[in-house]
Amino acid sequence: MKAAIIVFPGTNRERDMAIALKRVTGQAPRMIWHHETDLGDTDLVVLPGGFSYGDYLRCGAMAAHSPIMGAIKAFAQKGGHVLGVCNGFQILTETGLLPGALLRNANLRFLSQDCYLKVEAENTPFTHKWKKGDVFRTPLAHGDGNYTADIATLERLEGEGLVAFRYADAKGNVQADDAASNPNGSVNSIAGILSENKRICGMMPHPEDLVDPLMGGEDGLPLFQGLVEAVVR
Amino acid sequence: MNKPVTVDESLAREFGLTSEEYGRVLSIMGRTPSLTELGVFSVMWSEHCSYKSSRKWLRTLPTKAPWVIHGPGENAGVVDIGQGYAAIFKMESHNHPSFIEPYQGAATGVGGILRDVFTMGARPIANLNALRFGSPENPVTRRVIDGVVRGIGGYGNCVGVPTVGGEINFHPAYDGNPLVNAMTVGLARKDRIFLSAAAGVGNPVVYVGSRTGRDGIHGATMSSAEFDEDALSKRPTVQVGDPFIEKLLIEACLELMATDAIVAIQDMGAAGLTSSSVEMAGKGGVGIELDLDAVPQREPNMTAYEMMLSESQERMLMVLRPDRTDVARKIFEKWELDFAIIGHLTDTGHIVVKHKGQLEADIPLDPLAEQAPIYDRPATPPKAPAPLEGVHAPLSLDATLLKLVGSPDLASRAWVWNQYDSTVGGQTVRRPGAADAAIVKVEDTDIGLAITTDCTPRYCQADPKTGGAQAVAEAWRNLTATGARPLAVTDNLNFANPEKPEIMGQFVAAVEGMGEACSALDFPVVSGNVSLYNETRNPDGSTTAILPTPAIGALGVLDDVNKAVGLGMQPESEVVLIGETKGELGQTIWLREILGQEAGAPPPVDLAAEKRNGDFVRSAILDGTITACHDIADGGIMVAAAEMVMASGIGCELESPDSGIRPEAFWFGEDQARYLACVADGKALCERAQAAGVPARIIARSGGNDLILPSGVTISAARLKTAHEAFFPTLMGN
Amino acid sequence: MKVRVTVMLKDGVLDPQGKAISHALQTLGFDGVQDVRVGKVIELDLPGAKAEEAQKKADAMARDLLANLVIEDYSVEVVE
Amino acid sequence: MKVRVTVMLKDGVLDPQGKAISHALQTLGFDGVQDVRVGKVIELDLPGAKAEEAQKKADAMARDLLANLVIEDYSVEVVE
Ligand SMILES: Nc1ncnc2c1ncn2[C@@H]1O[C@H](COP(=O)(O)OP(=O)(O)O)[C@@H](O)[C@H]1O
Ligand SMILES: [Mg+2]
Repeated sequence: MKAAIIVFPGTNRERDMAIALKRVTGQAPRMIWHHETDLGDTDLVVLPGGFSYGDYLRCGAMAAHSPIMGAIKAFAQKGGHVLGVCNGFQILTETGLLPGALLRNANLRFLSQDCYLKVEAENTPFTHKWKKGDVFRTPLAHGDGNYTADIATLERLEGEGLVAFRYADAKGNVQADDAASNPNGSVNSIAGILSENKRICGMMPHPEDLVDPLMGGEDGLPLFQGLVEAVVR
Repeated sequence: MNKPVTVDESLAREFGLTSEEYGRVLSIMGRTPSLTELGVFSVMWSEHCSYKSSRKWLRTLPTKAPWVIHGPGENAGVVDIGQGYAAIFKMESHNHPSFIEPYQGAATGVGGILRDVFTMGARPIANLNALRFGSPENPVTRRVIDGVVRGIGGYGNCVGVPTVGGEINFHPAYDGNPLVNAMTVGLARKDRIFLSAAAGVGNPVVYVGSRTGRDGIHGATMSSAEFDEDALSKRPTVQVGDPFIEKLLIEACLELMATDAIVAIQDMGAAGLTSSSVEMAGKGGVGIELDLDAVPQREPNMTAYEMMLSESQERMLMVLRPDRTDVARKIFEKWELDFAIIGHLTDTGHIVVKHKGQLEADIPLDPLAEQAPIYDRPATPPKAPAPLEGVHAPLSLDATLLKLVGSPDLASRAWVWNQYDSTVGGQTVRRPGAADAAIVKVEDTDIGLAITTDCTPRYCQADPKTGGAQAVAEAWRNLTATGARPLAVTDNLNFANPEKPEIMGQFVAAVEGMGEACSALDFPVVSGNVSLYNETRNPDGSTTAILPTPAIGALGVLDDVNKAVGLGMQPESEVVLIGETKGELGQTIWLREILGQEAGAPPPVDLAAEKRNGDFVRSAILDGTITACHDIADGGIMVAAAEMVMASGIGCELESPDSGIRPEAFWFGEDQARYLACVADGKALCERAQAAGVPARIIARSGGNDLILPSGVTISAARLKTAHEAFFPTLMGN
Repeated sequence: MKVRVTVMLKDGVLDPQGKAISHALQTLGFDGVQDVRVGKVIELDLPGAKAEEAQKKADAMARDLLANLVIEDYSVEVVE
Repeated sequence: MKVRVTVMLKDGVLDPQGKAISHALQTLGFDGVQDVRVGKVIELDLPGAKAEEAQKKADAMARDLLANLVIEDYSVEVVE
């Protein structure tokens, strides 16, 4: 799998993402500066975490207008695989590649902690290493991760199985009004969603930061392993 | 400042110079200085930049070891960590700004210390912060905590440097003067270190980063003055940080540093353009000429005086090879940062400043530095504390323990560190709370860096010398408890008004204690910062001084990071108490929280025992015998055991000590040089300890999920955690 | 011309900041506050532009960048 | 009564957001934008209060909580 990571001014988790991808592909992903207009030859485009443009105005708003976004939209239109994590997810919603928006965390504080995710959609390129209902641990680190969407969009996401991950407790119980298991207050505890063709995934937590036992575990690894298989197939 | 002002002694005094110092300015200049010149002298000779009260004593600290590459004198200290890498680190205070505007004060403190580290060529890989707040009951404290924690997170999270550790104490002495000490650790190739001494007459002087505004003018002199109610009217000096620009600046500087364009580089910290240009030229023994018309400006009509003294953030000054300025310009343009050639080096030995065709300043650099005032201020040696006598326990052990683990100084800091991104970078091996020191891996190697900050101000207040030594010893112990080999120290010496002999006496004694400990432990000081005048003038004219707070930041190395241990209790283990217990209750948390007294002498520090015990523990960690380790500090043995239980959820049963010491003294005394260690075979470890001359005994066996006291009383890990975790959320309201 | 773009969360989108402020105001003893909404104001200086032109331009900027129409409404006002 | 409190950074205080937005607008092809300043607007609903009273109350709230007078200025406006 050839992967490309997009770097915006203020992106800061591109190296974490590169480590995770290298771990499953054996090869360092390409870094693409946001001023480029061509993605080159790639199977996967990743928008990593960070504070593009300082998160000023709204997270992801300015990055969504970067020159490279045209190429990413075209890539997505042709059925390319795109993963947006944290700031990357925010950028994907700002460009309209994914529906909804990410508001300030409900408690108005930056949150940096481990959370548990329950896998909701199986057999997608991003989740097929898990079974529906599986629970895994992953760090999260964001100030604006409170997912929201209008009712019609929510119904569509839920109805078409486009919710990829939900925040849960360690046992997999989902309870949207419980700050302990749904720390940022997301509607329906939504932590990650998919595009209609299930080739674009946006999520707030950072599976790329839990791919090594030395750092506390490998719970995030299946996402990347799964991508390799899905994309190569 | 567009009205002409008369430069005279009274203006000099307003700028913080004494009459005698102003006399010295006159004799150096041979004429009345211009306003800009007076400004330059006043900031360069401020306590903050000149270390005039502390220099004499700082010189007594040990600064050398075979692994020290650069000690004090550079922007940050540099040590060799093996495999061609160097760690670059320093700690710095932003105390006064953080009281006036907690968010921006703390944020710009983080920004400033980051620049001190990346200016030397290092990628910042970890931040820590040592914080001291007023009484939790004081309503102002909440506002300060909220702003400081948001500010540190807001800046550090955005620049993408993980905040991995720190410490927090509460005491009413900090009510009007909280302490915010920020530390950064960076990583560089050891043959790619950048220094600040300028060289090459004719070489261009280049300004990069944010534009200059009227921010923080006279910040350096303000941080050198005692705080009074007027402080609030000095507010316009508040600087606002832009972490986004800082992030770009880090990337752009590192990209430029990979070329051969840079001759010298220096961040613009306190006293901005003045101190950076004076220091670069002064260190290089050259002259410098600046043309302020070329300085990127944010506001119209700025004067030379304002530009020279502005403390606008996120700016750097560099001397470049003339044939490489285009390479450099391209890099900064790519990162969308201002880049301007604002002058050149000369052979005059003067700093010459021109603006709008006028000569605004012309000062000889040598006298500016060499005749900078140094004071040997009168110091009254601190009185020895009266010994503690006749205290006894009013509460049962279990009630005492639950109260202690929930007390402000011991309660869980998770509320704080959960607002700091501790994993960005993907190299954080031990996050906050997981071990006695944070551990960050050096990417693509097996090297681990262990990092901690420590100081126990209540010990320093009672006995500054012991307190100074204890702070160093505790830092060394915290590194050791992870398996790391302690390498070096940075410090932040926070004290009150040095013009008062008893405060100067505290300072001298604390530095003496630090120095002794650093020597005995082979643990040199490689960088640091001094923050004086930390006191508040009360409405009735009296002053409140902070507790003497020589914060120690320390760094150690693990050649194989896989061997690091954490502090979480391990299953099916015996827990060995290492080090001697006499039951020292003076100045303990127990005494303060349970009996409401701050009394007695702090626990004595025996540096030989410290070294012996620590070296033993480290060797047993590195050979895999010890599987978890926690140093025994505030709260004593029982609190340490409870912390191990809470960290992993695995319980243990404590044995009755049979020591002849009263139970509260045995369990809550704060004797130094001690550790709790999990091992499979406690007896074997004790035998090995005995052979090494190290006191050791089995104190507990792990298992279940409860902490079981010798009395048989059982406290579940969950119940401990509830007591432990309530303090911050309750105080802060969420 | 100076233009002010005010961006507010749409009715129906939860405004945790507003809620927190309302709560804090109560704690401070300010009663009688029923509803608090928090938004952003962006002041743009468009020298040389005439009022109508400035209004139009700001409207375009708001649509393109300053507001996220999924969750926010905006209004544009020429100030001077 | 509805009151609007607008909080802006004081003149001379660095406005990192404004700077970044101005830059982004340029990139998007909006030229002629000279200066951008970003602030907060807080809309308060004070039912029952008369205009003058509402104004006074909001002023006190701004001083006590809504604005950080160290770096911000505010203005109060009764909307309806
Ligand atoms: N307490 C101290 N212990 C050791 N070194 C110190 C101490 N205080 C300052 N230094 C050293 O003095 C030099 C000047 O410090 P400082 O003025 O804080 O630097 P900067 O201008 O980069 O902020 C640095 O090398 C610093 O490490
Ligand atoms: Mg410096």
